[in-house]
Amino acid sequence: MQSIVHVVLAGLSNGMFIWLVASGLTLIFGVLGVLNFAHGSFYMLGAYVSFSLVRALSPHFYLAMLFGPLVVCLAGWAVERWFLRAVYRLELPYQLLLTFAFVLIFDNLVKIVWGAGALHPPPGLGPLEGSVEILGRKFPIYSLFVIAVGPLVALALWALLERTWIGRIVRAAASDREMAAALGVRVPALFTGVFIFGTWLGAVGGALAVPYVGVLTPGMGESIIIEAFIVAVLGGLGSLKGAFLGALVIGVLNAFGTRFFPAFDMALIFLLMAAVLLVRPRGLFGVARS
Amino acid sequence: MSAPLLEVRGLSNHFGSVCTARDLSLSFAEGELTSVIGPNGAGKSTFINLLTGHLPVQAGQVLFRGRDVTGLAVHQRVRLGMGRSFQIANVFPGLTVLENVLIPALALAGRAGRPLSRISGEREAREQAQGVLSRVGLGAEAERPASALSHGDRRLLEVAVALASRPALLFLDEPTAGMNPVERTRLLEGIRALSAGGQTTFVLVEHDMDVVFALSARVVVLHRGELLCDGPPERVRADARVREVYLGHEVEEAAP
Amino acid sequence: MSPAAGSRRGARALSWAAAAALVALPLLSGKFATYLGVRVALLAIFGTGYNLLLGRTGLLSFGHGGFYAAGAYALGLCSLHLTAHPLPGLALALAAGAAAALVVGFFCIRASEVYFSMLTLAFGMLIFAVVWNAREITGGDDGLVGVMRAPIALGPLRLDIAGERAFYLLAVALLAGSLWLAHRLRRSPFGLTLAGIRENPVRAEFAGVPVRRYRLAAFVISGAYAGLAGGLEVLLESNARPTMAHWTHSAEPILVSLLGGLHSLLGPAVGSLAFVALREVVQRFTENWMLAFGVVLLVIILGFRGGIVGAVEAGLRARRAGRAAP
Amino acid sequence: MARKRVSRRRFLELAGKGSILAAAASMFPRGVFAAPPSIKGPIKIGYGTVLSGTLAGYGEFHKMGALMAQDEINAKGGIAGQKVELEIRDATMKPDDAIKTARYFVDSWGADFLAGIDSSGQALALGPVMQQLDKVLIVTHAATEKLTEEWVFKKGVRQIFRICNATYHDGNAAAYVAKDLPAMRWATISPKYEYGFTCWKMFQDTLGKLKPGTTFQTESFAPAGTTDFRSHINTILDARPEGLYSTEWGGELITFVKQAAEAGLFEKVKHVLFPVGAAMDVLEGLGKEMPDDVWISGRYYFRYPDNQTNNEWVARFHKRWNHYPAYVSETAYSSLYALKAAVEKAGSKDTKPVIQALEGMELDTPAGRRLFRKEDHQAIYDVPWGKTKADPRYPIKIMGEQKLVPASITFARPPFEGPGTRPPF
Repeated sequence: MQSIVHVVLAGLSNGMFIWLVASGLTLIFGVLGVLNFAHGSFYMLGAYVSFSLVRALSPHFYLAMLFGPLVVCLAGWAVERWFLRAVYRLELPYQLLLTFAFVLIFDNLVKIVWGAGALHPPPGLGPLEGSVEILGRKFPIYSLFVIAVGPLVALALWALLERTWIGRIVRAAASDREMAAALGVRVPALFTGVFIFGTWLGAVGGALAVPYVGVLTPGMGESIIIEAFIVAVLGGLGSLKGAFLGALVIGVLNAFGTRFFPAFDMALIFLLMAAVLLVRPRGLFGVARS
Repeated sequence: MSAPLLEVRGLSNHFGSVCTARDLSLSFAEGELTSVIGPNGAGKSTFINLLTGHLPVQAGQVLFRGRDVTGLAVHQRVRLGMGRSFQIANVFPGLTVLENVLIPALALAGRAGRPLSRISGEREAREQAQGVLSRVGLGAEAERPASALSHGDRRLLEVAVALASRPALLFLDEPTAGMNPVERTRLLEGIRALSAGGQTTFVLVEHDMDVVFALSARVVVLHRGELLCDGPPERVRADARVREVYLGHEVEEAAP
Repeated sequence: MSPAAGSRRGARALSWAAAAALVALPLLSGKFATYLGVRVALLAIFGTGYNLLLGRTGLLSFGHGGFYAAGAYALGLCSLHLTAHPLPGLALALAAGAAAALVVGFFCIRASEVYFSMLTLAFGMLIFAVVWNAREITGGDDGLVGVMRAPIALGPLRLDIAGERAFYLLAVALLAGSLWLAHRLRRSPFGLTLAGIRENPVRAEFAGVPVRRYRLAAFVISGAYAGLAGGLEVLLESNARPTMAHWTHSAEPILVSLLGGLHSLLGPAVGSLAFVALREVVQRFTENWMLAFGVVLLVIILGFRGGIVGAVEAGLRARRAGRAAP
Repeated sequence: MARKRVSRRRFLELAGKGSILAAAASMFPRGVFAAPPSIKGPIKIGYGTVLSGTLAGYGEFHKMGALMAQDEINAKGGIAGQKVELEIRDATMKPDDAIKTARYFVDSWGADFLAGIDSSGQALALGPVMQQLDKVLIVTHAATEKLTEEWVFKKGVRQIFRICNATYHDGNAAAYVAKDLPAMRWATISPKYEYGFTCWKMFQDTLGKLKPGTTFQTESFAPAGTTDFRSHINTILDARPEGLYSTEWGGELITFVKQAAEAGLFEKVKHVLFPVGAAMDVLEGLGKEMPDDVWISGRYYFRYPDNQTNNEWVARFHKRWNHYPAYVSETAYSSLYALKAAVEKAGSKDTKPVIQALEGMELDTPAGRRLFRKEDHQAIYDVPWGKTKADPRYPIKIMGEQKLVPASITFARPPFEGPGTRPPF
């Protein structure tokens, strides 16, 4: 029982990270129709910038987590405004290649700015430091915090998209950009905004990952972007509900796999994705895009 | 009497809670130019999609020349002699006009899978393709890319692509939509001629009543997935329910 | 003979001469250039086959590293356990690539667009995981090491390919064969039908083409090319490794296809040359080759959408038009 | 002039005797060697290491050591009077990139010698390539025993030497430490690749023989790139072992230790062994978060041996780079000096005589005296094990109680097959 609970908790906290990254990815795909490889780079940048701010703003680490991702939004703005906009009309491979080019560029820039070596955040998380005992075994408070943040972000996103006029405009532009433009929505600006918001979500994931993973390396975004891709596809591209569910499933399944079926752990998420797509070719909540 | 060209038995289909086809049973006889009409949302396109295999049939049966084709894939039906065009011009935009027509011609001849022979050596298919293009009046455009054609020519090309499969039965989904009067006349004349030629039986889905009543030997009216009326144009024109449901709708639509 | 035909013939002779010079260049400029030449040739074979799928059929696969690895391990295992003769090994590599593609394709081909890409990614990574974990057979992450380059013996004829130059010539010959086959495929009814599927799969289906079967055929052919390239790489580097199946490796043929030009026969080959040469040159000047490479990619995507071949063709066309105008 | 002649005569005299001191003397030469006629031009050394991706930090540490050696050697007259030219190139962690790098160095740049190489897969892939290129490669990081056992010893690839210690240290020597600990039930969290599997197997084999009755109950292998070890930690906590052995390394070890501390692993499992825990990136990365009383070791530990050579080197290193040397810094640094000693002993930079000079050569290095074993070209030298403790003089945890398990009793011996070739001897 103790073991199961802790496996689930570990899976949940890990799943919430994937969710934070996948949410931005999904939002950007859902509205802009672009699969953004560089999203993992925003995660990485979020981690690095926040790391630097943690030092500067010590001991108020939470301020760093607040402002760090905002700085990264500048990078998101530049990518969308000056580059991505040019390839909206192109086929998928071009979009992937363009964003892949940014993966190379950002990885290398991080190496130049912060050094090639791994960076390690200093301890010091204020009230979130330390562990609590759950069923006789310690569990870090910070992981509990992450488990709480995930659903909050999901709820906030849902409210934003379903309950506000901005959300309505975004949804309208997502389903038919010509129609939205005809109705007077400034679609390019809207797209830039959505892309920046998606960037912000990814960067928040990175900022939150700093104390969780404990190591920052150039290239740290590359493994999580694949997981986020899988989650987004599993849930049905463009579906935030699907991404949330997918992240939970992947997180928990991975934890169980490591614990109970270690032989498959490298293949587990791919097996799951393949199985889901074979049964439901457009993911759990996917809809056909015209 | 021989079996009808196409026979539909008890065809039903649902999209969620919306019924798009309800227990439809009817048949199409060889050589009889039929139009399928109905107000928007009547299920005309769904009907064609079901018959041609573009959508899977949920209940009912489709028989082509007496053979059950309900479970067959699209390309298999095409090989048997069922063809179609789409509501929105649906060609191979990046290929030349001739190549557009060559693809069905080669598929028909069973030569599309030949990996090492040259296209330029496929005499028969090329001749057939050229012939089809001339028949629809695109013979001079053969080497132009399809994407460079005018809208009307692209619709003609789509008909040509469909004809190149030598269909015994050809569904045309609003073939004249978006055409200018000249193009429209040309197309309709073509259809009339081909229909009279007897090789192809046409089933038109149309919006334009002039077209329907000028061309058709028979008119089928659908409404909310149900068969409302079926008969010669004069009878359909006189049918009270059709007037009420269908033409009433038209009038409504036309009103500002 | 018309003057136009004469100039066309002249142009053709010129391009053959240029190709011959290009092939000879590495041989004349030292061992390392020859070695890089082999790598370009292998990547070009991989890419040329791949582009039959991406450029011609319009399918973006992220799993071709898996078929490359299948070919590599097939040759490696054959060489270590059955016979070191390269011909059965290469035949087996080709067959293994095709067979793996057939199995994977059977499952993936019904998915569309991004979902197809992600399914192939998943299957490629499954192959990666299997190779990584089947340590007894594959050597795990250490890879399959110690494959030797035995001479090709055909009856009394013995072709020694242990030397760089000999192997380079073999690789170039196989590349030429691969290009020739791709060329024939492209101008055949089969190739036209594939292009039709790329342009409009629904219309193709209604033109009487069994789209899935054709897509699968293209998938298998490109898998065979990948297998052949993988087998050749084992002969070149004398080892096979699981990372061959990793998605980062699957991305390479996409890269070279886009770099060189998606819609031309020579695109992937030219892209391979550019890819290898570019990285080599950049790396001599800076450790930050990733940054430089990323910037070059951006320039190509934003500036030369048709890839290098497309840009050259456009340039030639403009010149010809300029000459014709006055 | 006189001084030069003396040192040269001394060199020849010592070399003639085949004395071990020749190498030692040449390590910090007092004079400038006149170039023997057979050695022309600069001595070009190509160094391949990982400079991109998540492990690029290792490459930086390699670089620091190699550059320092180059500068020091050149400041003191070079190798046999010839200047050392060093080129460092990104060989990544992939075998094909390592091969390309090696070929570039030899066939294009004109390297006389090669050094570096981080991953086992790369080292193994280079076996036949080095034979073909016929240049000496000194491996400074890759630890797989197969390199020296299979390629060098069994298949006769004489061109490859390894200056760092191998999996023997991580597996066998760890068992010697473990045998004296009051723990009978062991478990592991280790990397899910050959390195992790091999070390754990060596550890089990050796400890099982040293201390019959020891059980190895649980293993949880983490794939490369793991950032969340919590499920692995749960696996271990469920099994309640007395001892934990882990060959996690680099950033993953740091992540693992942090997450294990959060989960209270170090309170539940008293005896923990990290064979590569004394790596500088780990010590610096964890700082005070490294728990106390954990047994750590590595391929070099900056406070061992406590002699003038090492202490001065560490001081110079710290002064120049503001870091304590990582083990790859030391192996990189010493690899250049090994080449220097070999070239000067051989009187040539040709591959054959240099191989002959290196075989059986002893060399004083910051890590202590190394012996390049003749049969398999593995450097034999001792690296201590120690229990972590805090020290006010350092921002990092250092070894408190130390324990030396000599390489001579833990390294497998040629012919590597049959009885008496694997410890315990």
